[in-house]
Amino acid sequence: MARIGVFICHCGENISATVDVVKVAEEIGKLKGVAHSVEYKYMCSDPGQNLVIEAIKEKKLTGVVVAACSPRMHEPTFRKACENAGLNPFLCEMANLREHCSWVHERNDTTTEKAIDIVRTLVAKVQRNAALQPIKVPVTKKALVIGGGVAGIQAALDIANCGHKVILVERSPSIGGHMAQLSETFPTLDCSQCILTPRMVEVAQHPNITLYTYAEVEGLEGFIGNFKVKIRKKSKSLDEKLCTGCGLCTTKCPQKKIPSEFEQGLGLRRAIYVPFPQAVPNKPVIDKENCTYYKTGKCKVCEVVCPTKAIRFDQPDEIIEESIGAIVLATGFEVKRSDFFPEYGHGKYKDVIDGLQFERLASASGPTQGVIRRPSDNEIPKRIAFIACAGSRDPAKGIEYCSRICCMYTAKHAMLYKHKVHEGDAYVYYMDIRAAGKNYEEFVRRAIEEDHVHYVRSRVSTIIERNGKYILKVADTLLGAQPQEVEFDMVVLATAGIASPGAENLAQTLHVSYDQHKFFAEAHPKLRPVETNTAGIFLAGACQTTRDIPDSVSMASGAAVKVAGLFSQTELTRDPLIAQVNRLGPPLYSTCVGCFMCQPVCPYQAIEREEIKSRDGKVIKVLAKINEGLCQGCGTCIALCRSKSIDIHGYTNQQVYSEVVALFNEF
Amino acid sequence: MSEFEPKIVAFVCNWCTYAGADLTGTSRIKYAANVKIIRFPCTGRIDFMLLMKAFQNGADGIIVSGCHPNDCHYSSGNFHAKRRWMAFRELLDYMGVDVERITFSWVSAAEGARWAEIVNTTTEKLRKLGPYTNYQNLVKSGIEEEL
Amino acid sequence: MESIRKRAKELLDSKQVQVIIGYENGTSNKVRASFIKDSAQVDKLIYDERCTQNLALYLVKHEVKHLGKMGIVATIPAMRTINMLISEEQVKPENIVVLGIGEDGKLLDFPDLTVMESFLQKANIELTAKDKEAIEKLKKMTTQEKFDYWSNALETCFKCYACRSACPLCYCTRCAVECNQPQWIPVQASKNGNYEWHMLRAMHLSGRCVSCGDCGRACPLDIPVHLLTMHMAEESKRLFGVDSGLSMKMESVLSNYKLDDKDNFIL
Amino acid sequence: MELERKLIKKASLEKLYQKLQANGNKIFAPIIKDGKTEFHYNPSYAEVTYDHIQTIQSLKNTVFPKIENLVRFTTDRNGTEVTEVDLAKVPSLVLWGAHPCDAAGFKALKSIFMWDYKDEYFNSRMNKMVVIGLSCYKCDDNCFCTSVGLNPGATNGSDILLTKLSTGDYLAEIITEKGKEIVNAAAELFEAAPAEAKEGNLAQVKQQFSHEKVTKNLAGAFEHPFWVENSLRCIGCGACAFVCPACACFDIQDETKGKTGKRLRCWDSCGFGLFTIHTSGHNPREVQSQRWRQRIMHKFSYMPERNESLGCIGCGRCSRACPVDMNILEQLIALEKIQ
Repeated sequence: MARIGVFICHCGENISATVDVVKVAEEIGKLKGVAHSVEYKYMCSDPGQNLVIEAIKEKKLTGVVVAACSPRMHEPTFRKACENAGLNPFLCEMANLREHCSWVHERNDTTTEKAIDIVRTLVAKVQRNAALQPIKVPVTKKALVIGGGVAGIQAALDIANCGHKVILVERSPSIGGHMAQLSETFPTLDCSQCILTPRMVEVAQHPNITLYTYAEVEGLEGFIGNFKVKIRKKSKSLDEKLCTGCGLCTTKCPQKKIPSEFEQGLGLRRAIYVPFPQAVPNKPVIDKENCTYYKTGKCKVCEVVCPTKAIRFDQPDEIIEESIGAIVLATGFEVKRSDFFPEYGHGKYKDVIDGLQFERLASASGPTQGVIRRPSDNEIPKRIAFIACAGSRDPAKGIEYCSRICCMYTAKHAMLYKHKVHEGDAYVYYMDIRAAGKNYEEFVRRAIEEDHVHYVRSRVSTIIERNGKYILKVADTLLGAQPQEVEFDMVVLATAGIASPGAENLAQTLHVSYDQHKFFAEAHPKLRPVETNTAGIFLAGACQTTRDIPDSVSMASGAAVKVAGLFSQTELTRDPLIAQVNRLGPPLYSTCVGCFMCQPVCPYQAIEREEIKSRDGKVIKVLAKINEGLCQGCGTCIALCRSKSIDIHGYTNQQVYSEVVALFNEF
Repeated sequence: MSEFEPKIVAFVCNWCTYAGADLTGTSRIKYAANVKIIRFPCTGRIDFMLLMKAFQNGADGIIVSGCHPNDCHYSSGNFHAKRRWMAFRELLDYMGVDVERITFSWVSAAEGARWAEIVNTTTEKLRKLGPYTNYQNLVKSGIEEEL
Repeated sequence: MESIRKRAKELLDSKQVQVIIGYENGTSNKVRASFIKDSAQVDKLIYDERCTQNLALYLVKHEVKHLGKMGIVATIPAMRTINMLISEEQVKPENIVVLGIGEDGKLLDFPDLTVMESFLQKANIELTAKDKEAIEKLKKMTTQEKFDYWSNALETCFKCYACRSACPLCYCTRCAVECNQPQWIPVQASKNGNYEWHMLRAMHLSGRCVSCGDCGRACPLDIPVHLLTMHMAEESKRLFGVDSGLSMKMESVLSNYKLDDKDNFIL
Repeated sequence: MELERKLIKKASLEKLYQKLQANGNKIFAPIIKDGKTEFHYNPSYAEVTYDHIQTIQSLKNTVFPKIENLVRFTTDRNGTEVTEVDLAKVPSLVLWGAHPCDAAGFKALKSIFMWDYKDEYFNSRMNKMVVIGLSCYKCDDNCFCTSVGLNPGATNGSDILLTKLSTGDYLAEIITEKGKEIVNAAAELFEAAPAEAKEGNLAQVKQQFSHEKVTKNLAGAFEHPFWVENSLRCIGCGACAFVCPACACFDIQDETKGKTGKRLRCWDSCGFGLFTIHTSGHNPREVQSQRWRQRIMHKFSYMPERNESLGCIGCGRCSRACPVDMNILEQLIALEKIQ
């Protein structure tokens, strides 16, 4: 007969104030199979754990139920304690008396009765628990980094420098991300490209890094340590081995008027193009949507001018499959465009631009060579307004959160403007100034005090265009002033940062969870910020929420350490709570009839076929078999199996059935 | 006569509703003590016959709850569960089982208050419906001649 | 009838099949399954309106399967069953030849099973008016009336499992009802045990049942158990848009899902 | 006891029925419900019918119920306590209008349940039951009682056998002491025996085979190809066994709920694939032909040898119930001729 030990925790007074723990211990002690039933002030404390350990040894317990807080909190603690006492950790269950009982009910008999019911259910279950051994799986020591912005670059370099192979996948033709578009960076005002491009080159040259640009992740199978990823390398219409990057084609292409993505639409590019001069790799791609040849079947100018004959119009997309052990997601963010704001002209006012566009105007390599000019008439604006929190912190716009980076880059923009247009007037309309970072507050003060940027606490309600000027309706809320109209030559919106388009799709492909704003969800907001709920997939940078460069880089290094830590082991140990198809002796071999209706149910492709063969090699029967490396233990196949031939450790049919019965019946 | 207190069992998934119910606790939101939770890894794991076992053993009502669509920890368990419940609920209704006694819901780990609300409304509904005597009578009528 | 015999003879003589599963005259003006292994015996084969048994049942029977390749006289429900059995990997298509029987009772020419598939796509697979009416009548009842109807109708069931044995899709070696660890279904043939057993059977056939009606016909006590599985077949059409057994690659209704499956009851 | 003959008028039959009912007996009699004739407990006399050839179900559940609670028990940490059921509570039962074959079926059951081990559950029910038989005046082509040593007016197994006469009144043959007690207690309803012989009022069931010959043939037929050939269409359900008056296979299982439980004896069938399966997975009767052979062998070879009774009373129920026309008569005729 079972010898179950039941340990009821007071949790200080968290449980005992509402539940009569003495009575629970007494009633549970009367159940069949219970050899020991006690209560104690703090079961999770050292003396509490020792109670469990001592009882296991003295009373030769065959199972343990700790009735305390949620198993999501302390199940590992008590399983470890059991293991220390020589009891298989999987013979320990927790009954949730705190979150599910004492904290949600009043002190009365009903609550105590419910507590008894809960504990009894777990006592019934634990009697049917089996001693399980952890599963060991090998680790493929190669990482995949998705996204080649500064976070992806940092993560890839850090992992590669630890001696591991890295595959870096970037969707656009060049790595660099948004940081490559920036002019100067806060709070030091050093040139963004000057600090980034050496890192980009390092990535390209690193012996441990394989770079796939113009590529996307299409599919993912497997599990931590053992992923199989499918990457689509889009056709660049170019033999990259032959191309020398001379750039001749990009100057001869007759399609000249395509808005450049890199210039945020403020500059133009050709149909065959390199996004920007420092691009890595510095080789062109053909934009098939705008290429005359792809549209009409005629042209081929690039092919004609190419000195190395590297153009390949019929080049297909390439599908690359790679085995990897861990993934870092660094897909970054996007910003809302000005067309998102009807009150600010719906994107129709040419001189109402977003922050990223201003970066390009301020950039020495930008469309205006760093001179601030109005897009409408190329005039230098004499009066410029910056509107912070454009969209951010605005529930009405569906973006409740603070985008975190706008206060700082708006101060930077205003300063850059003042440095370039000394006689100009810069106004910043803000709600609050959030400058919480090293040297950040000082930076903002400098803008106000040294560069004389006018900071006005106000929400700009509308912008109206009048005779080439922009009239802002504002009210200085600090002065309590009446709304007034102020005239400007140009307006820069610090638009909200949002999740990268495609983030949702990618999350679904990778089985990673995401929040309501489609930012990837971290496993724990405080303690596991760089992990996802999917083991082996980590987060870096603004794909988790918008963040600035130093934060993105730190997070990337954090994720890299997680990957390196994983790769420091040759084998992973996994919980054995997985499914199993029964096996019997001949002639049945299993009650499984091999209908394989369970196969499409499995999200992890863990259900395989096993052929039972006779001595002469003839296949007698084909049975389902669970790959224990792939199974994650959801149990959907178990509920589906008609002949009840599959079962799952930890939640066996016997266990859950006995729980249901025990909930309503004493034993 | 004191008010009838229904016995309700909740079959919930570990990742969303169980965690959601934990949050109800940490938020100290009070709810009816009629519901007792049984934890499953995923709603996909919940065998339809378990619902009948609950009724057979004396449940007056049942709550089945898991992650919202697209939020399943195992990505698709709740979609499979949903189909299963769609079909099973039709069968139950066709065979005369009172489907009003089964509450199906999606409650995420962040919806502690919603869990309390679901428990309370289900309990209130079952108080009105009364004990599930139909099924209990079915269970009792067994052997023709009890000696 | 003659065309069936002729085709059967061809198949046996050319050794394309080792056995023909068809119908023959039985006792008391009944017809029954016939297993012809010798072409000299083909004259035993008959076909008329009494021939309703779904012979696909025998494709998964151990002793029949081991005779070799099988030719089978198949009515429309039997053809659908064959597709289901192929989809569920219980029958290998290369091991069978189908002698299809159309609605008019005439032999259909199926050079291969894909032709049978396309025939089924267009075939009439509606329930009979009688079954439809019976289901509609039940659906209109109140919950209490439905409960009373089924618990009383099933009370007499003595669990002989003729319904299960007659069903070609109940091919499990060990049925869930025989699983006693845990005992999912009460052993006793009591009201409760019977009610839950038939519920289990209907659920296990939902999305799979081809509405041949053999379970109901097999019941020695005339319990209309086919109205349970047929209802589930109708529901899987209504809820998920799937008619079972129309192709050899059926995606099982309960092991697949669509993101836009519409329920109206989940809170 | 010497057989006694009396007459009971049609009208008196009803009075006898009511008297038996009034005396606290449970009565099990055939009625027509939903178009089917079956035996039911305590119907009103007006409902009772005498016109059927055969009911679908046999009458064996009167003495061998489809579920018999053998013991009750409680089990907790202090151990298990068993409570025997009170067999004294078995009610007195009158089986009204059983055909001679059905009455003979109880003899076959008795030869099993009272063979090496005396089954008290069966015995208590048998002892509390009186069988008032009714000769058959109709039959169908599934009936073969005359081939298994019975006939439509056989008295074997009945306590009183009634035979409808041309006048519409009934000849009552009093066969046992139990029968005599009933007659004595209602002497006013019985009259002197009529002159009319019962033979002219019985159905004509042609003898179609010799069961002795079948039994003899079976002794050497275990490996005969007959079994495989003739059972290919058998689907392995339990319909034949469950409607059979002489099939006695059962399965004992415990049903528990919390601390309490019941040990139940439920009908089982040798036709089921899992009937003989071992824990190891080994199944001595792996295929259906072996199970079909067992069914015939048990009834026509093993039982005559061990139990000195045939396991078949020729009622034809199995043939009527079989969904795939496994007609036992047809097979027995063939078995009489096999080499």
